[in-house]
Amino acid sequence: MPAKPLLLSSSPHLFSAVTTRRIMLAVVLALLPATVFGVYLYGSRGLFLVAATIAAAVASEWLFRLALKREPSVGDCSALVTGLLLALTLPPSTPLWMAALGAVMAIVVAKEFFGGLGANPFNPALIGRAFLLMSFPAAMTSWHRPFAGIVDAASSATPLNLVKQGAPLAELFASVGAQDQGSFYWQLFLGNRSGSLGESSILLVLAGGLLLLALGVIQLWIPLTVLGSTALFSWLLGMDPLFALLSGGVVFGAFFMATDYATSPLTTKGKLIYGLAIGLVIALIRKLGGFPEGVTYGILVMNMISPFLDRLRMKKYGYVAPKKPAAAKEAAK
Amino acid sequence: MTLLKIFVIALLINNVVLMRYLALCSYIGMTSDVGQSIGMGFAVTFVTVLATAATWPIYNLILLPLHLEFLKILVFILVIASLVQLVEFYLKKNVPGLYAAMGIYLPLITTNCAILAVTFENISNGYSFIESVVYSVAVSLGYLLAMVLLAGVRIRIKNSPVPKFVQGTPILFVATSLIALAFGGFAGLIK
Amino acid sequence: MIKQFAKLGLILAAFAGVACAGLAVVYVATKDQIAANAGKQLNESLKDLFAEAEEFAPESLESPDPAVAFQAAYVARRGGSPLGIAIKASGPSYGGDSVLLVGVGLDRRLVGVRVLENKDTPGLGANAASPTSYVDKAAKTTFPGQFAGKPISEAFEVKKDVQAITASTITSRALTKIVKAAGGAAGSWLERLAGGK
Amino acid sequence: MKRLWNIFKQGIIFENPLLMLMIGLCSALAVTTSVSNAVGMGVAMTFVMLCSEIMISAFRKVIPNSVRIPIFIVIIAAFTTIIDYVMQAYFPELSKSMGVFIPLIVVNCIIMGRVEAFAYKQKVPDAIVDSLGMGLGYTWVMVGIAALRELLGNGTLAGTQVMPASFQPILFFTMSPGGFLVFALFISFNIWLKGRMAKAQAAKAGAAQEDAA
Amino acid sequence: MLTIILITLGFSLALAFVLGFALGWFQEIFKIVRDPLIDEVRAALPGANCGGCGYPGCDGYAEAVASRRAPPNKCTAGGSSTAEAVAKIVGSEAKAEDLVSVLRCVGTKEKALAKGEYVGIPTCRGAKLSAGGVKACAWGCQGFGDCVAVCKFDALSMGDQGLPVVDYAKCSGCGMCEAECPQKLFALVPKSRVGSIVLCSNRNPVKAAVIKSCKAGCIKCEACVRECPEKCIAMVDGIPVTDYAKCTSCGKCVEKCPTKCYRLLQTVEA
Amino acid sequence: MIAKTFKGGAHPPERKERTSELPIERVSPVKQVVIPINQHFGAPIQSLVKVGEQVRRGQKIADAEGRMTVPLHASVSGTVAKIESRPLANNLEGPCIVIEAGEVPGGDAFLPPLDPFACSKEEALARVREAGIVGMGGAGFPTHVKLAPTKPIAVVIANAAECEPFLTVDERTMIERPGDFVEGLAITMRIVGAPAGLIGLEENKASVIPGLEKAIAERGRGMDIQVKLLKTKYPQGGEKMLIVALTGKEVPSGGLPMDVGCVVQNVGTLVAMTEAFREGKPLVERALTITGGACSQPKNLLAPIGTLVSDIVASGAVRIAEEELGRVVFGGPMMGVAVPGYAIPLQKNSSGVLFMSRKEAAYFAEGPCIRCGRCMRACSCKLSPALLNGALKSGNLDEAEAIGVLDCVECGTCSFVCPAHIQLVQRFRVGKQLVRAKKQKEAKNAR
Ligand SMILES: Cc1cc2nc3c(=O)[nH]c(=O)nc-3n(C[C@H](O)[C@H](O)[C@H](O)COP(=O)(O)O)c2cc1C
Ligand SMILES: Cc1cc2nc3c(=O)[nH]c(=O)nc-3n(C[C@H](O)[C@H](O)[C@H](O)COP(=O)(O)O)c2cc1C
Ligand SMILES: Cc1cc2nc3c(=O)[nH]c(=O)nc-3n(C[C@H](O)[C@H](O)[C@H](O)COP(=O)(O)O)c2cc1C
Ligand SMILES: Cc1cc2nc3c(=O)[nH]c(=O)nc-3n(C[C@H](O)[C@H](O)[C@H](O)CO)c2cc1C
Ligand code: SF4
Ligand code: SF4
Ligand code: SF4
Ligand code: SF4
Ligand code: FES
Repeated sequence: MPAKPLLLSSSPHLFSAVTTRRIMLAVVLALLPATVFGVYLYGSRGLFLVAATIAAAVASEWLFRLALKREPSVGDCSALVTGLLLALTLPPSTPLWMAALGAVMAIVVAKEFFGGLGANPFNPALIGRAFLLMSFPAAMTSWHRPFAGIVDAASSATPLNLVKQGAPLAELFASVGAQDQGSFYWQLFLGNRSGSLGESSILLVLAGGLLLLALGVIQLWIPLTVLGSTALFSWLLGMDPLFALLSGGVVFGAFFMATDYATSPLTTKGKLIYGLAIGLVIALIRKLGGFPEGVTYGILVMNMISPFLDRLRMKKYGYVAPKKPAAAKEAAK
Repeated sequence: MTLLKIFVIALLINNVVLMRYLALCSYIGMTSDVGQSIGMGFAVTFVTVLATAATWPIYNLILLPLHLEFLKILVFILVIASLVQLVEFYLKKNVPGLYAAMGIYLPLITTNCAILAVTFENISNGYSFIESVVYSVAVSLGYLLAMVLLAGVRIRIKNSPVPKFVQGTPILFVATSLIALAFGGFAGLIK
Repeated sequence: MIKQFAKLGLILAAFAGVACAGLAVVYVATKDQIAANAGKQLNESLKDLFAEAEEFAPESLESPDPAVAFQAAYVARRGGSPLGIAIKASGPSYGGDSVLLVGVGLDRRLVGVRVLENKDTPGLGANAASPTSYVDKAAKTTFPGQFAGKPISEAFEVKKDVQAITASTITSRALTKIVKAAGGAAGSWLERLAGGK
Repeated sequence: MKRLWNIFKQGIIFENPLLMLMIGLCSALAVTTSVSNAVGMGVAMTFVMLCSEIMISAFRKVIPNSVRIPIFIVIIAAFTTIIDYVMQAYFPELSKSMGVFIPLIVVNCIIMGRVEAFAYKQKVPDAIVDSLGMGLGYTWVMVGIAALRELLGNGTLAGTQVMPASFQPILFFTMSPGGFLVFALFISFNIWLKGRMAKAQAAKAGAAQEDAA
Repeated sequence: MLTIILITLGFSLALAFVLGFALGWFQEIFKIVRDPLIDEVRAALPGANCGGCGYPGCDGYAEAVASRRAPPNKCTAGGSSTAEAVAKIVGSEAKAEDLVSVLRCVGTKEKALAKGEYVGIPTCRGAKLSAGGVKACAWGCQGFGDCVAVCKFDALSMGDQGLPVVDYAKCSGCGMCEAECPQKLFALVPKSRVGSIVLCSNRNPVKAAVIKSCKAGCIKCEACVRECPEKCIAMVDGIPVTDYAKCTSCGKCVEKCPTKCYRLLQTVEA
Repeated sequence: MIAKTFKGGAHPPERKERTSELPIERVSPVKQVVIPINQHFGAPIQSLVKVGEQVRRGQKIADAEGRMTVPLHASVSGTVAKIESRPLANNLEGPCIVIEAGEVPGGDAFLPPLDPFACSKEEALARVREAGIVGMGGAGFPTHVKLAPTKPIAVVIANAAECEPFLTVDERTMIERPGDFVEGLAITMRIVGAPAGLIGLEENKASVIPGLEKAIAERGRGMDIQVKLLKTKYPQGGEKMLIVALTGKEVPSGGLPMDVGCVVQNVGTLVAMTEAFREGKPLVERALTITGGACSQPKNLLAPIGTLVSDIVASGAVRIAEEELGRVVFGGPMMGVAVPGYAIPLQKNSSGVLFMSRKEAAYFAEGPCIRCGRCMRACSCKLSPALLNGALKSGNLDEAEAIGVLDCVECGTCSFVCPAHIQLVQRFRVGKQLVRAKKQKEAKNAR
């Protein structure tokens, strides 16, 4: 007879190798190219920013759960992802204490208050970002030119800002060191522009996104619809669709933030509508709103709708339409 | 254009509940279920429009010419309270179907501060009659919207291990805080 | 039955009557004070702009810019002769309409600009109304302060001849636009004044 | 005397309208961006509540049950109008920053609730004490919330700078999301407090029982 | 000044008079008709909304009783006193006994052996369904406290022995625990009953099998059956059952039971 | 041939390579069998024998009246030693007839052979019942009931998918006895009057096709029987998935395969049918796979029903590394039942026994649902496990029913893919029980 008591549990008795922690680490891996590029553009400051948000996010989650005598959850690495994502969406010059405050807000208020991993209705990193944007608008809207170092006075508008201010084309091109339309797009694609720490290189962000797709961490639906509908509605509202995709954080948001499991709809139909609507809100805010960039709010606004989109389930196997009471009555007759 | 502007501002940018902190009691109380919040929302919309239609003429055609504007508060609240009563009585007797759907919300509406606030603001903003009606529709739809959104978040909260110390009303306000934060995106949508 | 309803009505009426009568008293007692309060801020600002003026006569002016509305205009007079004109103008800014009081002297220069109302973001656009937020730290000039002494004929282009509030280009432009509109209208008024004389 | 003190105490803690009964929330959030607003609102509320409770308690015998609600409304509305005009006249700044919330006192659930549940059934002195207790209870919570919001969001308290100059105000707290968040924390603090008190009371009762045995 | 006051008075008096009149009038026209009986019955119910009556909450039951669709004694939580009160209101006879719930298992953590290392969801029903239970005894208490979770009267708690403990002072006999327990371990027993009861539900007739699984359970020695002077104990489906009509609470069976799983009801309640 | 499939599913590691080449071996004669009396899905039956009585192999030892009953037969000759309650493969206890093997005069007590294509339909159905045949691939549903459908049947499907990892008996049976298998299908088609027969097997078993084609030609009696390839994907062998993959039709919720004109039969069941007619042999033994990481010498075996697994181990037919043993599972790893020991008898529907090593059996604590949606995509019934889980956790039975908890076939795919290791299936099993109880109560109240 067996040496130790046998395990008794429900079927199935096999489990897939994909675990929560592995998924989160895959996201970190996919973010690495963009992160490294950010550090390359903005120097050690970028590194400190990442360190500050990650440390604050992880520490606050650990302490919060310790204080509440809840099982520690730092091991699942989701706080790591939130911290890293927050850093990558901040202006590189954000003071470290501010960034850390945003991370605490993200983890404690947006995530742990609602019950921790998976229970949060709003994207924690974006709540952190929106909180900072509301609290410290000046610091959160001052951008820096790559390689210039973070000097107080040397702020420079991002391409989106310039467009929002109606700057002439030449100035727009000059801001990324391009001469003509083609090289302007190319520079934007490569990432030689001012902007948030991790969003500038579309190339590297895309590479990370494709990795997530290949690993099966995310599905194509959300990124595809977000990008497609941002381009479409930008065009309908009279903006340059290609510029709309290459500027700001749309690609970054579409692959890494709109796809956040906890806050996006579970079902495929839901995901399609979710992505389309995010694109619409982004285009509207960019065109009409007070901010040059709409990704944060596009996603946060749709986070609120996501519980409703969960209802758009597939028809279950063998679905039989419920008999209407009237029909049932007649049948009874 | 200006009517649209009034509408969008009242609906999204200066949402009654989220940005102006009005009608909170029923907002917190009536959102445990999506259907319930929609019912309450439409009931409020209906009464608000009626209240606007009644108070605007009373103020501009009676109180103002008689120099009785200081009776505004008293008269408005009385008019709204009676209106709600009348609507309730009327529905019960003549449209029982609608009453069954909406009736339970009516008593709660008398003390809904958003309705009274709308009637005051119609006056203080100097709106014309049409503008007042549009404004009242927008405000109450804004209320409906906020209710439905919170009801949605509550679907998630219901199945989540919310820490004990924020369970109940606190987490609803935290959720409201985050909804309001997301609504921050609409700021400046219309300039 | 009817009698009973009448009784209810009478009791309610009694309470209402007493209450309303009381209200009337309070209303009358506070009316003047309230009216006085309303014009206070404007009066103070007007006095601030034209310290020597003895009276401010209302004047009606047309705004040259459809986005900017003139709420009122006052001719500052001393001893019957005009010192200049002050225009209360409103226009859309970042967080809603802003209201400025723009004073123009007979020398066709801005006497000064006062922010009466501004709903922009505190710490950003709202710095336009803050007396301690400087666009030029060295010279300690505030955003509205920089306009004092500028000729109304200037181009008023933000970031060239007008210094913007940090990270608030929208506010800066919106306010400047109001100033420019007021300046324009004041210019034509001055011409009419000169022509009329 | 003890009885009156007990009534008073109820409003301040045990039946605190904002924290325990959770009614009249709107004004509590809207005007708590600064301590001075909170005090102003607290005073206005207390005034209306005090006067209305006195009136209704005094006349409770002559108010017929079937028209009591309209009469309450008339009385409350009258006092609300009075405080509105008085503030407009003598505290114009305060009045402006509280906007529509002064007239809205008339629908504030707290007042209607107290009038209906308490004043209509009790004697005048009790009603006075009740309204003062409730008013104070309302005010201290408002001031508490406002202090936190003003301190974090503006670095000031009642208008005077108290934070060091290097402190960067966190504007979030002056805006509506911040208001909701601070209020949420206040309630949760209070629920915790309530639990503690209930436990203490139970322990006391238990001890008493054991003593008796 | 005076004119304003006069106009005010005129206006307000007119308005108030009309309103007061109208209100009284309306109330008369649209009188709400609702069976006052419902409220009366509702007031007599305990208001725990436990569902023990089989209706959606106390309100639902009150309505059913008032419309004579339900008997007055369905509220198990309220017990006989409530049943009487309700019966008085609707004017019919009530017959209800106050019940309490008794756990028929003494398989504590140490006594009842574990079958293996159960690692599924921690509910009794889950363990039963997926692993046939966590204990070597197929009939015993699983100890995850499904019953504790459904008790609306705070009468159940999970004891440190791994068995639920009934607080007989609080138990209302609503039967929620009885319905919930997947092992059907609770017996609803009239409060007034005296006599003996076996606190084991193991129906395996093989002595060796019982001994191997639980050190506290009934080993089918039938000592109780043999020793009872009144001959009121019989083995039914593998466990001894007392005939309360005959039982005198002499305690012989309790004395002779080798595993001490036969008890007198009084001592269970103590 | 294009492999067909259904929507959803997952790819657990197959692990079939260790036994797929091993021929089915007969276990050496056992000393004792413990035959559970109730091995079928349906009403209980009663023992026909007494302790001490001598019984012959194939002799009926338990039966009862009733449509949903199936008789039981002695699987060895010998003496009835005990009739008592014993732990069973479903983790419950139940009555068993214990037979001490020994020489009994007369030898096997089989039925006379019967020509399934010549006899009447009633005779054929009676034979299926008399032979004690129940479904050998699933719940043990009485086969004679399944073969008397109340609706016209268009196609009989031989379920040769064997989608459960580890198990290889069906594959071996098709390799070793293709003729008996194909004839069983033909018999079934004859009994239900179906014009067509399909053999559905997963791509990983494509190598058996030539053998099957040959058998169809030889023993298919010219009937329309085709072999269809299916994608290798769990749970391809679930009958609902099999039907939609092969016919494109979905069995309506709450309905049966016959509602879409199908009858589905497991490979083992079909072979047992052929034996029952051709040899008159009742269902007294079955083939199964014994394998797993803690099983150092896995086998495909043929054993009498009621053989204790511990006796098979003791006989040395398979070898177990006790110190590594973490979990013993009756059935496959996805739907099987974990048992606390292995002194447990084989039943008619025991298709395998797994001795999983501690490493294979590694258990993960439930984490919070991260809403990754993997379960939604994997669910073979297109349900929404994540939402169901939420509803059941918060006790919302109405919502759970609306989402379709009663339609869950408990295939376990969702639990397998869940990165948070949530015990989805177990919760659904509990939920189904609760929802059914609630519906019953409501129906009672309504009356
Ligand atoms: C997901 C995401 C959301 C963002 N949301 C905002 C926003 O709401 N407002 C904003 O000003 N910048 C936001 N940013 C930063 C901007 O995208 C960007 O740095 C800046 O606004 C303009 O960039 P560009 O002109 O170089 O494209 C966001 C970045 C990311 C990655
Ligand atoms: C929370 C927030 C508040 C803002 N408030 C104002 C404002 O009051 N006035 C304004 O002109 N711009 C405001 N902005 C817009 C940004 O500051 C925007 O980037 C700016 O107008 C771009 O101009 P710049 O070239 O001066 O940076 C705000 C942005 C944010 C995120
Ligand atoms: C998820 C699931 C997987 C199944 N897999 C198989 C299988 O691989 N092979 C098989 O014969 N039966 C399998 N079954 C059982 C079949 O659904 C069906 O009951 C059986 O094929 C019917 O044949 P039988 O009555 O001859 O056993 C499975 C059932 C379920 C619910
Ligand atoms: C594909 C993917 C995207 C994610 N995106 C975010 C994100 O945008 N913001 C965030 O805070 N966490 C993100 N996370 C981490 C994690 O899901 C998050 O902490 C949960 O929202 C917490 O419940 C992501 C995780 C994955 C797997
Ligand atoms: S112990 Fe059982 S019967 Fe007694 S009150 Fe609790 S649930 Fe009801
Ligand atoms: S008595 Fe029943 S429900 Fe309660 S813990 Fe034991 S097995 Fe579970
Ligand atoms: S066990 Fe049920 S819910 Fe899970 S995948 Fe299978 S059918 Fe779907
Ligand atoms: S697979 Fe698990 S974690 Fe993912 S959604 Fe389903 S239940 Fe949640
Ligand atoms: S709704 Fe209660 S005070 Fe506003």
